Amino acid sequence: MPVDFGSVGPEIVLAGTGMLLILLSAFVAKERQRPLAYVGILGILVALALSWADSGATGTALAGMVRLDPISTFFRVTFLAAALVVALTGLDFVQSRGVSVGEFYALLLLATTGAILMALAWDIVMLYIGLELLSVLSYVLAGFFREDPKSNEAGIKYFLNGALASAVLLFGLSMVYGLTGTTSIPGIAAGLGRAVQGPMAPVALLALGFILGALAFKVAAVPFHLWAPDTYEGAPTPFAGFLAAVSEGAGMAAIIRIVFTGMAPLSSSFGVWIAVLAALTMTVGNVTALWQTNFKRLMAYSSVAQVGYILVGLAVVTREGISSVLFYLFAYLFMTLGVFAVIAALSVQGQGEDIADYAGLGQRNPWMAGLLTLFMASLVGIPTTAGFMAKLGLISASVSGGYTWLALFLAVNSAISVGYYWNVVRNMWLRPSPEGAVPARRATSAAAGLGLAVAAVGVLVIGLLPNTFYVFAHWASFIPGH
Amino acid sequence: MLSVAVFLPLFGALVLLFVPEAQRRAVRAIALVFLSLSALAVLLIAIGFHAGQGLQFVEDVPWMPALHVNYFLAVDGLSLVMLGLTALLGLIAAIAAHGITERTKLFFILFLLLQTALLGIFCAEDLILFMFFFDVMLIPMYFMIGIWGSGRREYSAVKFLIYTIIGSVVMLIGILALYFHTGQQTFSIPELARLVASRRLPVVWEDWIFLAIVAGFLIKLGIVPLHTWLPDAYVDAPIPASLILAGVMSKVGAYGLLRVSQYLLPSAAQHFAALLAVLGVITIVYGALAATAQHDFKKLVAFSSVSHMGFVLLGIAAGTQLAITGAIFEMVSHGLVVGMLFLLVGVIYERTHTRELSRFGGMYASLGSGGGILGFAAMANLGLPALSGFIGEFFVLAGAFTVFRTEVFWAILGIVLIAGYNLWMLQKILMGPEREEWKGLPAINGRELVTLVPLMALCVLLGLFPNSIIHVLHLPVQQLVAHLGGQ
Amino acid sequence: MTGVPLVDFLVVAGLLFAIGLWTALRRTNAIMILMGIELMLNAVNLNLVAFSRYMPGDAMRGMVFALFVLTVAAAEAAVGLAIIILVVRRRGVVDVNKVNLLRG
Amino acid sequence: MVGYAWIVPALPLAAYILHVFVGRRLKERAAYFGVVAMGLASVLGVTILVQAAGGASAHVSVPWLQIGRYSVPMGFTVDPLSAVTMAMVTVVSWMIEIYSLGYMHNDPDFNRFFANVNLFVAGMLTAVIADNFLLFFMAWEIMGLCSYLLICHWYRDSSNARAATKAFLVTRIGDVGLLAGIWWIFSITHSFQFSQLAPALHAAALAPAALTAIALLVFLGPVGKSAQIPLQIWLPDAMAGPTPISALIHAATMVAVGVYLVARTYPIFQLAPGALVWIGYIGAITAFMAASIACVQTDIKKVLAYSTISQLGYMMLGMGVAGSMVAGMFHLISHAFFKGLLFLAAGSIIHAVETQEMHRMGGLFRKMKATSITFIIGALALAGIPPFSGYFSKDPILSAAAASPYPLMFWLGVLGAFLTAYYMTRACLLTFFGKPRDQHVYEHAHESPAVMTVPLWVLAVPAALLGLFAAGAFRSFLAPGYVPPSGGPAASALTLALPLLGVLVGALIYGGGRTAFRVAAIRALRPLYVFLKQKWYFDQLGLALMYIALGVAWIVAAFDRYVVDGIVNGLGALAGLLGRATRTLADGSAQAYMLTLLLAVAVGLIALQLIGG
Repeated sequence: MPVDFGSVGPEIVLAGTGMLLILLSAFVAKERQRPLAYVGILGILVALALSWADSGATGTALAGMVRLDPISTFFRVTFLAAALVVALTGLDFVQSRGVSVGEFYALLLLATTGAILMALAWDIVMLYIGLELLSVLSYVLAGFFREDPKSNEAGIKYFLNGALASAVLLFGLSMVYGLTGTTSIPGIAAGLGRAVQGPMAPVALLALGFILGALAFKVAAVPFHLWAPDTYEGAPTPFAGFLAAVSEGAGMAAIIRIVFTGMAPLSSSFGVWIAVLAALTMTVGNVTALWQTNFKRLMAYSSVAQVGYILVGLAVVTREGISSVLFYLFAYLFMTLGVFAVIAALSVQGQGEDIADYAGLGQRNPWMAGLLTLFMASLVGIPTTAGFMAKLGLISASVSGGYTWLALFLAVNSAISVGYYWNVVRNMWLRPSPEGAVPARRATSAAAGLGLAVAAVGVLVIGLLPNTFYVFAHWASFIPGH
Repeated sequence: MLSVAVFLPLFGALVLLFVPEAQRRAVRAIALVFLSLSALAVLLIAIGFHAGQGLQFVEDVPWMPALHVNYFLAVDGLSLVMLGLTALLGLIAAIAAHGITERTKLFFILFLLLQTALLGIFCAEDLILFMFFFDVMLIPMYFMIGIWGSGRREYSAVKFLIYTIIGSVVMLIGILALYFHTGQQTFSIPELARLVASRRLPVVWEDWIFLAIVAGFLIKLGIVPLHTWLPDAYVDAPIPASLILAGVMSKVGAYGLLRVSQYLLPSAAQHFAALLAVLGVITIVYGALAATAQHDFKKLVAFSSVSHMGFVLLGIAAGTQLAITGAIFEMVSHGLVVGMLFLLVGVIYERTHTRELSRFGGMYASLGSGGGILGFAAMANLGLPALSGFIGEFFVLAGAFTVFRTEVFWAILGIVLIAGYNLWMLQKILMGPEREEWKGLPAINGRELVTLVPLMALCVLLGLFPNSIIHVLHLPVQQLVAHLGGQ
Repeated sequence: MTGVPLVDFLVVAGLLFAIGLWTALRRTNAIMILMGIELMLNAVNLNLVAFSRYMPGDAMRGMVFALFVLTVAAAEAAVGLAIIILVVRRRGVVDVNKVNLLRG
Repeated sequence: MVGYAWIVPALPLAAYILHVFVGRRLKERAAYFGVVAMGLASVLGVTILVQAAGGASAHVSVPWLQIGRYSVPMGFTVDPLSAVTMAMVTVVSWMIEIYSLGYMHNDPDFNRFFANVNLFVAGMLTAVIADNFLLFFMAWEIMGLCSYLLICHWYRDSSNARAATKAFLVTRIGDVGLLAGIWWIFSITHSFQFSQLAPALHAAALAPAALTAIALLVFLGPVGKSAQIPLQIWLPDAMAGPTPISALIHAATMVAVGVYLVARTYPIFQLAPGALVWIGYIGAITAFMAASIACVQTDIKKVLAYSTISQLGYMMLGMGVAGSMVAGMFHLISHAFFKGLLFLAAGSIIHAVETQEMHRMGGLFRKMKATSITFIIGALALAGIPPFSGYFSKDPILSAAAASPYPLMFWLGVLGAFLTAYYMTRACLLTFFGKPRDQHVYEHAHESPAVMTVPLWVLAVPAALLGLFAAGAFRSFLAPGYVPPSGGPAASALTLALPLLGVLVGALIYGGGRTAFRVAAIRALRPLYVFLKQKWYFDQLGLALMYIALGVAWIVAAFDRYVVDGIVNGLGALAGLLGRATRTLADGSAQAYMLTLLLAVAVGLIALQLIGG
């Protein structure tokens, strides 16, 4: 069997750049590693270009371990775009903390590779490898600031929970293998199709439960979400953004791959459970966020809530549902990374990460405050922003798919979410600056400025001219087996 | 032409971004110029408008073809009237924003944004575009209340925001359900209206969809028991924002009822007509009673506004040509009257720094012609004939009489109460012995008169020659009534 | 070997998984938790290998999967141990429940 | 000329506009324009009356509003009813405006006064010639507004302000009844045109109860405006306004427009005989009750106010029982002249002595001959002593009541007539005769200037002579072929005798300083006296109702604040509480997170096995 490496070119470039960076950072002094970040960014750009050029390709590669199809292409592009924004906006932050930029970017690129592999996987072994690549590097990234006790704590908590979830996932996967005798996802689908007819159907459901639980952990759905706030708060800010945009997306991709495609014969079972999960997740995420004082922790709960919204699209189990999920993920990446970019940029300028520290920002730094307001409006789902169009898609899918009650849940939750998103906005514009607030410094580095601009333009363009993106998401939402 | 009118203010806002904050006069002047230009565009549209035709000035281009959403703007008589009101009150509110001396630039940027959203709502003929504008207006209003407001401004602002968002998301669900259940892959209001005749929707669905859509509009309209955001927002907002809130934004709810729920879901509208009528009457009486018990001038005006919106709802629910025409007239008239009242609240507050009614007294002489204008406004508010408010209420109730007789009799109780609190307010503020502390207050000045006199003049003109706007309403109302299957 | 039925393997694997789980949830020492999780992974491996042995058809897949799990678990354990050591060094505790700066 | 009748209201309206826009600059001179305008209007009004008497009539209507298939035209109509009333209104108003030039001279708000008066007259004239309900109602409310504005002309006095508010509110209650009536009629006839209503209603063949309800709703308007029981309570308080206003609005014109409305819509009432009975009773009770209260009033304007209410009651009684509006209308016209005269004369007295308390007057005849004589002429007319006009206008009403099947109405009427004569005698004696009771006031008194006395004389002429010369002509003009019902000679004798008796009793009690007797009488009749002094406790009733309304308002406001708002805030707090609970899940312990994760998996597995399979 010839092994086709051509179709995984982007991943090779990405992983290669990552490894190169590790190598280079061993030879370059920490203070002078900024250029290494540009190398990393270049690597991402090349990967992005390659995957764009390759976007029409369909077929399996790597001996049937990965499959290129619209949806995996979509995820690949999405993750690369997210990684790009993280890389651009995180640079100043990472550098300012006196750690090895090269190592950070190396890990970032490799973790992205893992995420992409999860989306591409056409075999559960590859899925597992991608997942572990992403996870293990994420544990390191979470604890990357070795001198920072919060970062340590984020690392250890994420690690312990993540390892446990991996074990649970593997247990479920082993059962699937036992039931079907194969590790290939289409093979599993076929095998399960036979198994659910026979006496082993309960075992299939058992496997579904394990796998869904473990992936729910990855996307931080309630009640599997508890690691998220601690990790987001403790982890380096750019990585927290990465968690929200890429890691969760990878979880969603894995759900679509293994649950929606591989376990498609059980689709009558999981829709309603995902719906319950969605309702629980958005509600708990939102109400808990109401009490947060740390901005990053708030964003963690926000991402929990957003995952709840996204799960609405999955619960519908229709192509419209998947399409709306993809659109949402794409839109979400810009808004959430935008927020983290602002947090990072301000943090570099010496501002604290508590919401109270944002008081009076509207007068100290109106541009930053304006951008943050835009992202917040998008997270709430107010028109002209991507968030509105994304929510429109979800509601549309759930209404057309017969989940109107879930849409109503979403409505109530949107209103609750105003409570905390707008708390930040209120602090920025309605409150005076606290004593000793950091004075305005408008200038940011070119990289951070570019990253912020990408996020803001993304939010606005998707919000105002969403058609292309809808078409893109719809095209990508075709999944085999549905 | 329509897009020009709608987006001129937004363009102004973009221009303002690059004007330095310190140039307060320039900021204000630029804002006024753009608002005037937009008003001029509306005027040109009005001149070019033919009362005998349906939708005019149509701009219909695909916007999100994948979702069958179009950028579809057009005006009919109803839109035109609302556009006129919006343009006028926008201009007046901007003049009245003279007192905004802090963060002026931000204020006018938000104000212009708001104006674009409001103008957009009234000529959007695509449901998603409508929702788009409907939600966009929240943000500037939030900031206007939150930053330049008074009292519990933060609470009021966020309450306003949360209330309206929940309403609008529920409405969005309703609109999407409508879309999917018609199965025609269009959000265009005229298209959907054409489908109404074939009655494709299952009845149960239509009812639920109707309720979802109406909920959002009733919140906006401030109908009891969904009104509680309204007094807080009206009272704590700065005067120009209160003016827009009460004068234009609350009309969005009524406009939505006419344009969307009643028009596209006529059989559900008939199912729930009695419910809406009862809600309308409750609102009239409840609002009037609550207004009677207020000690705060602005709060009184706020509850009065609630009460008047009850008439609008009653008229819309009745669904007869007379009642609906009356309701629309009442919307316009209330916009003018409540505008005057909020401006006068501002005039008095600026001089006395209080809104406590019990602290006023004998101010007729000290306000110059302001006292007379307040009297005029109160009389207009209580529906004195020959002023515009009368025509609206009269035809709402005359038209509703055939349909909802009992409700009309209850509404009549409201009319008495409305007279009661208005007179009581006049008595408290203008009459009685002159208080020592208010002696020598500056009389009403030219800038304030510039804002008030056009409203007064229009109030009289519309009261004497109501046909001037009713003749353009003829066709849209007739279409609506025909949909509803009524007279 | 052939005398042992598949179900015996599965029972043993299930017991291993349960023991690992118990360890991970009951012991507060981070290292012990890590070991518990490793036990769970071993249970999985046992499963995979047993299935692979008893399955008709493409028998090697399970074995290969188990190999991957072994490798990856080793990497994971290494990273985990590094993180744990870092924490122990900075905080002086190995009890995970005492590492709770972040909460709420 | 009849086709140009719209000019008549337009003239005072023009004067009003002049006052509003340039009044401040012209100072008191602006009022002359109004007086001239009113003079022209009077000439025009009388000319139109003369032409109408010659058989001319006009109906002009222009399209005004089109809503769907309903068209609402606006127009005016000149027929005997409107011609007569218009002539009366113009002349009385003109006289009162002239008089006011003197009376209001040097008032700081002179211009506002004249502006409002002119607007009022314009409104009144519009109402009179209106050919449809809508225009009529608009004018009717404008009148109400002017009444309000003029009652609180001296707004710095809180009691004036309260009186104005009360007047507006109480009449408003009647107005909404009228509105409901208009809507009801419109819902059947699809028209506001007076001329079309009755035929259309007749054609609709409604149930009698519905017709009665409609007619009574319409009648509720006049009950408020014309101060019929139980809405009469505002009119005495309305005396807070300047006295010319009391004469013009609260005696001669506006309060009578309620009666005029009944006359205008009489065909509707004729369709609903049940309603006419109601009208008759309400009129009779009002006539008697107000007369009884007037007997104990000491304020000269209050006496006149109650007498106005009482006379309005007679007009309504006439509407109710006479089978035609002509009796009531004639009383309206004659009342306008003599009551206008009485108020103006009273004003002249007040102007002179600066008090309204009759107990501080006395002996003024010697000092104010013209005022006194004209006042007495008015009083005689009011008391119904022949040959003064009041007799001729009141007699047909009472004899119709006697002829009706409701004797109570007649008895209330004649007893009221007796009381009327009594209290007017009392008023005249207390004011003009006897010894001056307050020497200071007496010395200060003087006759008013000619600008005030001339109008008195002008009004005294019709007050005295109208009945004698015009009664028959009036009847044949307004209701040709109408034969008034006769109550028989006994009734006629009573109507003639009781007023005379009233004069006699009044003279006995108040003539020649019999103070001791008076005090004794009051002591003997103490409960009755208190009852009358308290105005039959109607004010208290009204106040109680107002407090109930305010209480309900307060409850609603509190409900809104604590319950409705409370629920909303409570929901918010609930979300917060929920969040507080869910956040305790994240207690910081990694192991607890792991446990939660596994428990969730376990729950999911069990649920999947139980339900999902």
